[in-house]
Amino acid sequence: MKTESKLEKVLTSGALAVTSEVGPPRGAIPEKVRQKATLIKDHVDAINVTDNQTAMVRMSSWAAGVIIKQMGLDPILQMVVRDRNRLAMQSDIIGAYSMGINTMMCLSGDHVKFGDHPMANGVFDLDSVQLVQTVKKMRDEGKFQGGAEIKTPPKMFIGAAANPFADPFELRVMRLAKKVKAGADFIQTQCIFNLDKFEKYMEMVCDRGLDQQVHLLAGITPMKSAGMARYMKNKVPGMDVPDEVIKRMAGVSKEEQPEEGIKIAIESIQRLKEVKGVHGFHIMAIEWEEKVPQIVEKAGLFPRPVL
Amino acid sequence: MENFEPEIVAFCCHYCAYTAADMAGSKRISYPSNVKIIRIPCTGKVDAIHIMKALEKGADGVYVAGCLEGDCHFKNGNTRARHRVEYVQKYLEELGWEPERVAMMNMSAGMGEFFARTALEFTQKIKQLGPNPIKHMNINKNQKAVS
Amino acid sequence: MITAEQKPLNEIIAYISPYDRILLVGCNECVTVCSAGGRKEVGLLASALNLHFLKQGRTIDIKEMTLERQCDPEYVEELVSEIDRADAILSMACGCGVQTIAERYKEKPVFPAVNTKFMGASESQGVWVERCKGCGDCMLGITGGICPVARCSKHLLNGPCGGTSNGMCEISPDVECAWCLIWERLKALGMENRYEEIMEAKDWRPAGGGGPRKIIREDLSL
Amino acid sequence: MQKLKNSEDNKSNDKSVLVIGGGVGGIRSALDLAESRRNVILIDKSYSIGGLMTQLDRTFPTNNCDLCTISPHLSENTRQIHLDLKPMTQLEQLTGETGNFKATLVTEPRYIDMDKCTACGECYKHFPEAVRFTPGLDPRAPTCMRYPQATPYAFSIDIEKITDITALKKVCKADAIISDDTQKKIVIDVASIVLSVGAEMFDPSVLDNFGSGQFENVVTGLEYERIMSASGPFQGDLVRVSDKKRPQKVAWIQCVGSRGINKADVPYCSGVCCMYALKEAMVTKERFAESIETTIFYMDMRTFGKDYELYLNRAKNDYGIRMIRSRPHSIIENSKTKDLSITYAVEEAALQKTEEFDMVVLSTGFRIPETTIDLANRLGIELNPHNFAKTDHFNPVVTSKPGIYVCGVVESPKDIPETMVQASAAASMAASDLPAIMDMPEDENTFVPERDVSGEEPKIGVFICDCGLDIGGVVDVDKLVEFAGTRTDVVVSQAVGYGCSSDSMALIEASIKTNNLNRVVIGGCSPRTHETKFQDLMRRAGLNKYLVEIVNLRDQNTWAHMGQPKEALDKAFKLLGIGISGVRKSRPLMDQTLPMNQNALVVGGGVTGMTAALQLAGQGVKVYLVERAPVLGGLAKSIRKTIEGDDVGPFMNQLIDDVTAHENIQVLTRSIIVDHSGIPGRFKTGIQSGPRMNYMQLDHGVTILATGALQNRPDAYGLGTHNSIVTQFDLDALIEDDPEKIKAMNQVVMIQCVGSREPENPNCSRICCQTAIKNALRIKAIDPDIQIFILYRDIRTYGFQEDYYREARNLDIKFIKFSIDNKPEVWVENDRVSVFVDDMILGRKIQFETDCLALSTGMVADDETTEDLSMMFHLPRTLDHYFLEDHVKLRPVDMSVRGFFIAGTTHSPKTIRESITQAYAAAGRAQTLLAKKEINLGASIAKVDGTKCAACLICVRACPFSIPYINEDGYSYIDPAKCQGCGVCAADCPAKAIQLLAFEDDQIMAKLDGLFGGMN
Repeated sequence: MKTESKLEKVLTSGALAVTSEVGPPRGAIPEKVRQKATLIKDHVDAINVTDNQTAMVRMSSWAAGVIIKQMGLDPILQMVVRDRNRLAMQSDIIGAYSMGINTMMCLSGDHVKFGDHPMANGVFDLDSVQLVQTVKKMRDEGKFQGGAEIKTPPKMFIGAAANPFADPFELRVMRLAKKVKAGADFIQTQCIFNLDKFEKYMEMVCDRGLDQQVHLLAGITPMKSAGMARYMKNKVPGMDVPDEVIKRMAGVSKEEQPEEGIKIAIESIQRLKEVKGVHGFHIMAIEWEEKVPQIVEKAGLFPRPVL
Repeated sequence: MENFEPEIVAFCCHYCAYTAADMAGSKRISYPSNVKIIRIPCTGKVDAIHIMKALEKGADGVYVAGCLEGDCHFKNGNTRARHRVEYVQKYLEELGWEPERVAMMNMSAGMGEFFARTALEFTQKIKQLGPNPIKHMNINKNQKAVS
Repeated sequence: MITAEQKPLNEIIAYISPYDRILLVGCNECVTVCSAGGRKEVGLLASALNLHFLKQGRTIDIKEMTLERQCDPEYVEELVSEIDRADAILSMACGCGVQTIAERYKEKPVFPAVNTKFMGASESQGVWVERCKGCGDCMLGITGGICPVARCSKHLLNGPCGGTSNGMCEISPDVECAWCLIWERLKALGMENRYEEIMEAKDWRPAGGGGPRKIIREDLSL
Repeated sequence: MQKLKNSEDNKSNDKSVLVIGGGVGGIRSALDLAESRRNVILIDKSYSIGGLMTQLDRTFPTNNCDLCTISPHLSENTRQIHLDLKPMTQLEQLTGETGNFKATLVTEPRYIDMDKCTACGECYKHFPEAVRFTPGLDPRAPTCMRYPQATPYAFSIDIEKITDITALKKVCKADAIISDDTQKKIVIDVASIVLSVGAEMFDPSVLDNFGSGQFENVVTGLEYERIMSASGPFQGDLVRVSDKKRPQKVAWIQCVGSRGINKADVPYCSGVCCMYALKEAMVTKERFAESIETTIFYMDMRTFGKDYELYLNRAKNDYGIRMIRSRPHSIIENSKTKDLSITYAVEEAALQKTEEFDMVVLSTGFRIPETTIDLANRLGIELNPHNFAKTDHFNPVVTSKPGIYVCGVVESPKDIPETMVQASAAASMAASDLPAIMDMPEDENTFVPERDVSGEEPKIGVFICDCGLDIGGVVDVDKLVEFAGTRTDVVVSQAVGYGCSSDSMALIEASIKTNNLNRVVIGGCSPRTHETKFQDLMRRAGLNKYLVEIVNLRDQNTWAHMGQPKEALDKAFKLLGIGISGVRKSRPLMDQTLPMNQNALVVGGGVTGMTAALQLAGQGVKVYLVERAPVLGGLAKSIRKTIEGDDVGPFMNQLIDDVTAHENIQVLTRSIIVDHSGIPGRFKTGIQSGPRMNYMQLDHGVTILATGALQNRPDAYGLGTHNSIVTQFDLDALIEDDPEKIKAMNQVVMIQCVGSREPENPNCSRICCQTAIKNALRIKAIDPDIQIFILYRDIRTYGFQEDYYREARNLDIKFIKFSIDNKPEVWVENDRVSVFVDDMILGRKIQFETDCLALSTGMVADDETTEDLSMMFHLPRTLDHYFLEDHVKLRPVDMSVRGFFIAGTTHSPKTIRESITQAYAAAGRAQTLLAKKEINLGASIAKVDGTKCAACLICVRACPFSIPYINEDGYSYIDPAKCQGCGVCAADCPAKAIQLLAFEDDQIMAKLDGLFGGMN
């Protein structure tokens, strides 16, 4: 074991891990964090806490993570390279670890253009790969990125993201390999709707032996409506929603569409469980956290292992 | 304002608009005498500065008249002229001047009536807008220069 | 080339309003090439300012001059003969030119008439695009001649983020994804393996993170 | 005059060429000859030249009025020292023979002195009936000038309509009326004659079924043009004659009086009516309203010219013009509404339909009038059965009488581009009866040396015309003179009456000399018409011709503001202010000239290239004939017979022998062009030649491209899979070489438009209909019992080819129409070829088993060759890879780069006869350059100040002609020999480093100052 992370323990045990996420509130409302976490606490192994998601200012991810930690749960600290330079990020990592957070995700982050401060300067002092490297160096070598020694280094279980669907496809596995090489212990993928393409991706992942080096959690998002499906296809960069999925959603009445979306999510999990290299699932039920338990249960991922 | 007779400069290309003006004359079609034509080989020759300087020197309105789009004797001089006129219009707007004081027009050599009609319409528009706001200053300036 | 764009007229007018005699100075280098501050733009701006002030009932005296290069003191020296007749200088050069003038003529206020934009290349007539951030540590040799610092919206050094679609950047369907371009180029060059190497965290000191930069050629300096 | 080298032959340089007929064709011929420094007399029976084209509203395929493109051609006339224009003149008698004709010319009285008439229009105003004016519908509209740029720009009086000649004389302030004008007769020596009298349009009022001349809203195509024309009776507004309302539904009926067998019909096809109907329908929608319904009733849509098929597609697809394949038999008028109903048969279903229209246009074709038949008799030339000039089968501009050539519609029906080609060809042939151009002496320079005015302060003379009452009647010329006299630097200010009259010109010239003037302002009419005249005056007075400024006091002032004398006077002051202020900044400029290299390069050794080479060589021009193949001959070498029945082989062999033997022609076979540089008149082209590919560089002044086209062999209808499936080219050879094999056949099927008029090759290959009919007739001649079926989309036997089409139908050759959506199918089973096709009339599929399936595959451009050459020579191509000429209508063999000409099938598909015509035309056009020792390129060119140039490339990119480049010194260079003078670069230059000479910024500013600073 590299860390104290519960997620690491689950994954090492060989069980399929389940994670989900909580988006911190846009205000000093700690109850909101607790509420959301409570909805999913029994059905997941760890909870991602997003970092100024979609470039909108929110409660800082480490603070929200501490709230979750205080509930006795296991937060995953998301950290984007967009908002902080390497000094700020490293100090936040030490801070979070000091408050008991031991798992984190290293991300690029959406461009500021999309958020509520488009006039802000994106920092991007490091990129996500370099952040993975930095966290690993802090943990394994006990050194800051600049080379100085850390007194009691933070031991983070390191995650990174992968989008199997963004362009160019052929680069996607190579980019994953790069993140693994940089030191990623686990990967959460972008939402998967095009299962065929994802399976092809996983084949390539396995061909390179990456499944032996990293735990890959497949991203699952239940869709509420055909409109959402269309929106994701057309408006969200790097998203691949096949027309059949939209057709299937649109094929049922408006009232039945949420149920259909959940059904699709469950079927996807069931199919992907069998795919070599998939070590778990990351369920992103955006503003729909209450459905996570149902999905986890129906997909046969419940109860969660107790370690 | 009733007695206001604007001074209007029309940069006309040799091949079409200037010929159209001659046509209007040969057909004895009347148009406001306010319009004074300066002949150029192609409207593509008209620089934004020429238009600005005409206003600066006291023109109440300036227009550039070339061949019909697609018919330019020099391929695309008239489309370039249109872009420049639009540029000057934006500039004037920034200055708080009426962009309508400058315009681009297109006509073929045979369109004498059209020349006269556009000259009339443009003159009427300038009459509505009133005199070039710096005209009085220019007269002062000229007098100063003389004295 | 350094690119620039004329400032809004209102801003320029606000700067020079207090003065009666303006020396309007263009530059025959970059800003001429990008049609922001050459002889022609100097003429246009002078004309526009005249229109404005005359309308206000004011006559101001604008002297137009265009120097070969405003960022060289010797050329800036050419203003000497005119400087006494001016209350203020309005420069249409890039920031370098404005500062060279300010340094030489300390007693006269200098105002910029253009916004200096970026180091760019011309894509087609009238279109200029950013190509270099002047980061001081050129990595084009390993990125197939396409700069991720200048052309990736997130200056990512290790490949495209997840927002790429159809070769375009997430910020706009009109902006090409630098990493897609790099990858295509590397493939074409048979250098795919370049991509696999992790590019270490960039040292931003040469990019200006280490304070104002300077180049000294010992052999040339007097 | 230089002593002639060959005094024994009849070629004499003081002889002229007589061009009869001043339509566009005659003008082109005359101008080509005059530009080649040949003396020409152009006669026309009308009082102004221009012919039919000047009556048209717009012309296809550009759909522009193009009067501004033709008007320089017309006014060029008056400038040519070699050209004598005689309007209202006819040939009465011709004697002698080629080289030594004596022509008797009779000029009718005009009753107006052309030198004095200023076209003020006073005579027309007071005696509208007395002024001659002919164009259609309403002959009184609107200025009584046939067109705005009429040449000569003078009126003409119909004396019979005048009762009080003194009153008429009184209104003419120019004193131009010659009341006792009489017919004049002269006899002149001419070496050769070009006949270009055109034809008349058929008058359909003799037909009883269409109501022409009876129903007001039935008009002919030409009348419709007049209605739409800006200089027509309704000032360019499309309205019905009956109620002056805009029609909402217009129909065209094609082939009215053509392609028929009834009493008033002619059998031939007029070739232009399909295109003009499409044009009129498109212009109707374009100019008046999208919503106007346009319908064309046609028999075959004959859009066979270059890119005309695209024009047809545009008409159908983009404009939504309705096409009905039917020949209506009658029109009935509703006597109340004057609406018209057309009854016609529907092809697909055997039924009749009746439909109402607001207006019906009868597309009538060309007819040779009796006067032309008389003229032909006087000339002694033979006519063909249709009364058109009979011409040589391999040279359509050569008549039955040596020394007499024809061009345009009098030879056969044709459109403007083809007329222009023939006109240049006829000029070229006519010139070959004169001494070779290389032997001609140089024209004398009649001007005194120019005085150097640099360093002088401006000394301006202002001369103001009163133009009779045209200027003087509206504004007080004395006040203008007084005003001008007060302006800075004006030393002379004076009224000159009619400034353009010879006595006034002499007065101005004298004033320049005595007062030592160095700038001149003329206050008069438009510089468009009179600038050259006053520029010549300047040169006579020893001043640079760019030091004169013409102030347009008449056309743009007193004419337009004649009702407001006060305003006109004020404007005249200001216009003079502009002119005087401007002329102070004008500079002496040099016209750009270049010495000509008088060699020619002809690329392509087929029938076209060889013909052009021989023609030029005959004029003493050294010709390099470059051919890629090891032997001369090209595509024509593989053709056996023409539709007229002539053997191509012997003709070609003779041509090859003549070319090979000619001392002025250097034949370079197995040669390819590898590089090219230089400027028009001084080209350098590198070739690699012979089996070793040796490099050599050729110096030449002009280039003729005659690289031909390729036989099309598309992968269609089983071509190449069975030896009974052949192309028409193959069949042509088979008929000649193996008639026995033909005899053994029972049934032959031909399919038209194979690989043409298809999406991948959208144009019509033009030659295939006549080729198919040619081959079918030859098969019938071998064995009349062989059944022949021709499957077609439209039969396009234009002109007299229609005779062969009719003959084919009479011989029971079956023509079956198919549509592009339902093409025939070909099956090969048990070595037998079968063709299936839907018969539209029978409404069912029919099957033929055939012994020979001949595919009319036509031609495709030689993409590879034209691409290479277009890159090397910087020449444009069409979308289907033929070369694209400079102006599809008016300059059909000139390329956009001066000094380049095209001819033959590299221009577009055409027959051997047509290729030969174009070859002569290209040779003729080339001579207009080669005849000059130098080329004048004008003075208004862009000039770069290198010290200001920032090498930004903006001019390089902005120039519409790609002339500027950054030179070795690092600044922009604009080649004065190539600059076209538009000034786009000068306006765009961000460093203000470019000035357009004659229109410099300081001059434009000075003009503005003259207008605004001027009144203090």
